[in-house]
Amino acid sequence: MGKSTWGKGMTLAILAVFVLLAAGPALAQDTIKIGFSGALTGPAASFGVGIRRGAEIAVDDINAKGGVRGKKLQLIVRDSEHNPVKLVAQHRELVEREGVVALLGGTNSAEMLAVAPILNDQLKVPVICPATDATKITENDAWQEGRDNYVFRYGMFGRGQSNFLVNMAVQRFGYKKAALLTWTAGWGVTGRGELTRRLRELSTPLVADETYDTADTDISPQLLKIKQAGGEVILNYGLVRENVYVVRAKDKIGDKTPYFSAWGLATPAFWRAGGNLGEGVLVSTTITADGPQPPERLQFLKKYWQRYGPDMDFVPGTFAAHDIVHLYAQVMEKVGTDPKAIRAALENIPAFKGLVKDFKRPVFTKSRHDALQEEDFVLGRWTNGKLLQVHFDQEGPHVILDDGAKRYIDKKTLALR
Amino acid sequence: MRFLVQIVLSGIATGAIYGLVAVGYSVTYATMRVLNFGLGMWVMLGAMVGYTLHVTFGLNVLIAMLGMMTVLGGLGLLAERFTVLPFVRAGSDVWIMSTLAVGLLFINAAELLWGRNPLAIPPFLGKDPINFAGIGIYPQEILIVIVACAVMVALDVFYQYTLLGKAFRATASSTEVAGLMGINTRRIASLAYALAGCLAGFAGLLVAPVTLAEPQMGTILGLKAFAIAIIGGLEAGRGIFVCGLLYGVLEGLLSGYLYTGIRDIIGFTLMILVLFVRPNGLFGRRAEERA
Amino acid sequence: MLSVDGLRVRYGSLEVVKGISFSVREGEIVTIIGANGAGKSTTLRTLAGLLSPYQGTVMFRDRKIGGARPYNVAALGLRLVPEGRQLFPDHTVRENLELGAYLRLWRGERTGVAKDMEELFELFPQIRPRLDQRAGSLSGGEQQMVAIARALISQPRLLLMDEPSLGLAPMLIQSIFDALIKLRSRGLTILLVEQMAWLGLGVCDRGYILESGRFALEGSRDELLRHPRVLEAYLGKTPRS
Amino acid sequence: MRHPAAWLLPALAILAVAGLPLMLTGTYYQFMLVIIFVYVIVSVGLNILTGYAGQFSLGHAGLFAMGAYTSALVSKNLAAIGFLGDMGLHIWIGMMAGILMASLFGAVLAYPSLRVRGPYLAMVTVAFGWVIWKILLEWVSVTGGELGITSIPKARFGSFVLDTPRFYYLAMALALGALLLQRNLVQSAFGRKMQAIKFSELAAASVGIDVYRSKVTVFILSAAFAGLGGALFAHQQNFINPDNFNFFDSVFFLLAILFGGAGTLLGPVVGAATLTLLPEFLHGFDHYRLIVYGVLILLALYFLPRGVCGAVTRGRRSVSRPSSVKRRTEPAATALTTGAKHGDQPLLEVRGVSKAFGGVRALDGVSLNVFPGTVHALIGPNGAGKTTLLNVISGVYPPDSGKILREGEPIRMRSPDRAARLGIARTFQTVKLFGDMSVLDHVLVGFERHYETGVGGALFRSARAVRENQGKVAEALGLIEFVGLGGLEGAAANSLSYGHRRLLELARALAVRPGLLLLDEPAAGLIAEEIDALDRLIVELRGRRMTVLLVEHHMDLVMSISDQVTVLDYGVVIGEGAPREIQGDPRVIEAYLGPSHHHVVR
Repeated sequence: MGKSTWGKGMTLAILAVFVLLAAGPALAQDTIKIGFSGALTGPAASFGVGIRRGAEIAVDDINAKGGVRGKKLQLIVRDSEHNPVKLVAQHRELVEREGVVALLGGTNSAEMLAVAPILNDQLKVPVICPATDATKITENDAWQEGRDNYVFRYGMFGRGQSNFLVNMAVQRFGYKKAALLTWTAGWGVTGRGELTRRLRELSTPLVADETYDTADTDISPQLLKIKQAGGEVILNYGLVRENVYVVRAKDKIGDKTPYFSAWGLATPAFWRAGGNLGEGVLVSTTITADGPQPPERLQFLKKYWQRYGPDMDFVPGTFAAHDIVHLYAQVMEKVGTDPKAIRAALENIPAFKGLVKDFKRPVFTKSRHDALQEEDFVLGRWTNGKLLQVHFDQEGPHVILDDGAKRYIDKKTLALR
Repeated sequence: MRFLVQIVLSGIATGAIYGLVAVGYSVTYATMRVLNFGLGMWVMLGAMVGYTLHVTFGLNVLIAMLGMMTVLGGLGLLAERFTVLPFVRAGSDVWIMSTLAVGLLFINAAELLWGRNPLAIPPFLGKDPINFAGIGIYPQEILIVIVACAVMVALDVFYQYTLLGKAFRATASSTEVAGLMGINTRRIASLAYALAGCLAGFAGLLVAPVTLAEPQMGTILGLKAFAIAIIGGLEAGRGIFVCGLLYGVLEGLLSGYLYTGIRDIIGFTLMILVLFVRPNGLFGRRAEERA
Repeated sequence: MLSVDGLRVRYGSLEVVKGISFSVREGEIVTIIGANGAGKSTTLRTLAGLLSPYQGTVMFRDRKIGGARPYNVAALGLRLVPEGRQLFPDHTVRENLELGAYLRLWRGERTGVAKDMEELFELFPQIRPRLDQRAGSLSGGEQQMVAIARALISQPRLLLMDEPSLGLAPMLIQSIFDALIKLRSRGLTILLVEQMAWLGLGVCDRGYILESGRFALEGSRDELLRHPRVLEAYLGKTPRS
Repeated sequence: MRHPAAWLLPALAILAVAGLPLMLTGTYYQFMLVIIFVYVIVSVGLNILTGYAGQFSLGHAGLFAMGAYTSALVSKNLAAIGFLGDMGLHIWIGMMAGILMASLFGAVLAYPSLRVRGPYLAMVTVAFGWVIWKILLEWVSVTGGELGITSIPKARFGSFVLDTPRFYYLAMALALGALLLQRNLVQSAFGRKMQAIKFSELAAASVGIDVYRSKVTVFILSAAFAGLGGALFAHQQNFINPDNFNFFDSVFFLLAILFGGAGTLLGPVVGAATLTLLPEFLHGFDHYRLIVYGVLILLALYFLPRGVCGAVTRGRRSVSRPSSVKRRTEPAATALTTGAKHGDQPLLEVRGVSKAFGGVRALDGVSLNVFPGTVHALIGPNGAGKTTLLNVISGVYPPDSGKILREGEPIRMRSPDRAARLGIARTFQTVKLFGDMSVLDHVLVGFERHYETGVGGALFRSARAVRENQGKVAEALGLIEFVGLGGLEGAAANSLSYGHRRLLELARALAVRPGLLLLDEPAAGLIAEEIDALDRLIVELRGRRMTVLLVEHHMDLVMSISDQVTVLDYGVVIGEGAPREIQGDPRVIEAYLGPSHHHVVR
């Protein structure tokens, strides 16, 4: 009897502690707060964690140099659990309770589609997305109606990425018959639509349109169907785990069809899990961290390794988050911390030197909320554990190895010559 | 034809794992009318602990397997004692929630201990696929099927020919009468729970070289295995394993000939229909409230 | 050997055994008779550890066993042949016997068990040809024999038997009780619970009549067999007019 | 008389909740509170199903999704074609459609689910939820797949748009409404019926409850609440995608009511609020969130087995309030008027009935006649087949062969509830009562076949239903008085003494207003005084021309009250006649005492 009363009391006490924690007043506003809500747990966690780390490094850099207008920056992070409703709630909380003046976008396109109208109509705080790529996130209702659009992006966007992938495969590599292999979850679905559209625009026949599911551990049936249909190139939209299954199934059935993937595979996690089965996979991305790099990037990488160890989970997002924080700092230094002013100023930045790209043009304009465009994207090739940028010359596509050797890519198998 | 053979072979490999995990459900249900609803997470934990022992510590795979099963068995005994027994004693069925809660703990613990990215465990036999007549299969997949069948046979031998196995079946038949025989039924219940955990972990480590090891790997696998255990009829071990194989092949055929997205829709609808026609599963028996 | 003092047993708020005291001495057969619902089975189930007493003490070979778990009680050498046989229906007859000898086999007495099994086949010759059949497929009488054999093979100090005649045809009842008499002659101590009074009393040394959870009468076999109260306990007093 | 504070407290709570938006600036808290309201509505539905009717569902997220998607799609498409858009009616039509669609799927889910029990039921519901979720993901052309449906119209009346603060009040009103409907339902005849089913389906059927149909009805009701919650959710979020409708959301709903207190009126509120707000409080512990969840679930299950509300209101549970009804002085006038006509034709004829269980012949060609207005006893040694015969007569088991006739008409008894509707009521050898339901509720459940108002009347507490309920309460109090439980009507059945439980079971059977009353060992476990009272009660019933078939071992009782005695042994009738004849019958004596001892002892 005593035991159960005690336990009941304890359970209720724990609850009460949580209530008190929540009711505690928000900290006084002696810092400038930037918010980020995204998946920090669950299957998409590596994206959120990568963004968080990139932003943390940038915040500390800026604070070490005295902050913005004499105030320190502070990053407030929430775990959206890959759930749009949670993300929307957390955006409200970040803005209204924490008083953040700028935001980094989430990790899931659906989340950002859900929150975009709320940011535009109610919260009116700018957000810049480093990761989510559905085209409509930035080209939302407000954008279409010409109202103030608070949603920006500093990463891949669906239309651009698909155009880039298809152009590469069809125009630069010269494949005639394409096959799609996409993930049935959100990102894969939009990618599938965009890729189909671009193939149609280029009048390239789509001979197979296969999908895979989160629970598919063996993708050989799909690959066999593609092979039977005579696909010369496979275009993929998906994430690491499923793609390890894809390259493994390719190995299993001895399939050598060239494999082009969207930026879900632009992360070392792919090589760690897939090993050298990933050799030769081509990935579209905004940035590769391997191979010869400019000094600013190397500096950033060093800081990252010191702080978080050698594994970088989501390279493009981590770099982008770093740039976004600097972008905000630059803007706020100029116009202060009013979110509306920040938003307006973002559309009028003449130039910006980021790690991902050195912008010599306005980063955003009123009609263009995607900082990076098709021509800014790069193709990477997984080469012995490194994602090396693919360059082109008269002889064709090639990569430059660490020792400076130039190796050309065989278009039939994507092997190095 | 090549296509068909390929997907059937792949289906059998997947199905063997489903079957192995599903049998874990029946081990506890048959002895004490309890299901470990978080069993999928035990699969994951088996893969993770196996990764540490085999890859990180570089132990031989058999030793790693034994070590992992010792760890999971111990956890199983603890979990039974603290999260199942109190509720079973109280005669309530909230163990559905408590076993699920333990599963949640495992996911979180795994994320903290092993990170969130998929971990690769090298195949036990060799990583090059075997090719014949254009059909490919990994040695690991063959190993999975053979070992899963072997485990089923071993389990059968245990149940049929060992004294302890007979005591398990006796406890399943009637805890009360088994107690009258001097069988420590309390201990049997704990052992059954631990055995189920071991089986799940074993399946996890066995399958990890093919599926990768990561904190979420058990969620869907556990649910599907549960579905299979139900279709098979919770108490019929062999029936469940056969169901697992069939379900694996069915999945392969569905994604091969229709498309992947529709696989679970058809599979689970079929399961509802099976239960509609046979409320206690394909191989189960009826039970009624007595007047 | 067994002494029960002031035993009370409840199911929830229903008190079924309302304070009974009795004892069983080494080598004797004691019978408890009484109509259905009098509390006979409840008493035996409590002794075997299947139920916990609400009050009272149970001593078996100088150890307190009230409230002990059934497997601990069984380990002390007290064996219950439950009402309605309760074999393991999906096990073979041989397996049922092995499970009866579970503790002995666990201790490694494989040869001893095999020898005792042979002896049991002499007592119940009907069992031998059925050894590899499912126990559930046996007839009621055969099942009862297996149930008794399953208890005997554990070499019990005290055998508790719950209504061995239940649901059996008169011919079979006869052979079961013949076996009991043989067992008594071998010096086995038995506590027998039986609804059929004349049958139960016929084999005992002493008997008790249980009525609504209390002993209405006790005495030697001959006293009880002649007592008019026995009939009344079953068929009631003469109705009022 | 209720204390004024009983009204004051809820009123204050409602006022406080209504005032919250005025105190809290910004939309965050309102947003969270609306989500809580939505979850309260869904949890109320699940509480009715799980807490009150005892049926587990791990697929409620699927029903929730049906409401959300249907409402979103219907209102969006109506808006696109401009139908009724000016008035904003398209949204309300959408919401109605959502509720209907969810109810429809509730029925679709109910039929296969209710054929199975325990883990099988859990699995069917899991599979259902999973299939719905998968369809949402895969049917991209309709549902938008994982990217979901955007720009779902906002709720409005004409140009009066229900924006955040206004929508708050709409959601609050609907949540309160749901709670009110829940209370109405639980306190109605239908509510008592479903709770009875939860505790014992057999006993519920024995008073004429069609268990299967009732369960389907409850499932549909529960689904309707989930549909309403879903529709509301869609119009609050203006965006939906499958992420909020998967297996873990189903677990969430179940957890909410288990934590809050399944089968308590406020459990859904406490559970939904706690579980929705909890993660908001855990920002510092993001990395340990599942561990915190897991530990909390375990602690709650271990220390609060009846949930928070169950722990607070422990032992204070009386669904009907007898005090609000005037007590009738005339005992049991209506309930006991079903006296039989006098006559030579038997009321019940059993003709050559046989029944075997796996090779054992429990009944072997049994025939007997029960004449109206008599007490007929059925005796025999243990295992003779008495209870089996009672079970055959009351429709629990169908006979293998033979016939049962009532007033000369052969009756086909497929189920116990059908027997009850034919006027055959019974009690059970091991008392089967409905857990902690009150004495009064037990008797009210017994009136099952005499209620005229249905679920609709129950939900909305129609005047007719209220009047009918009052009438039944009065009648029930009379019956309670009659069996001698007067003054105990508010007590929980599981707090009664054993003897009182037997009497309560009898009162419940009498509430059926049976033509034939089957009593299975009514005296078992009773003390002498209680047996005397039972004796007088049965005599009184006979005096009122009730026909009783009695299985009993207590021979003093049998011999003193029976008009006729039938003796069964090994499933065969071995004797029949007046008590005095039976006592002297040597075959009967041998059946009881065994073969004469001279055969046995050498």
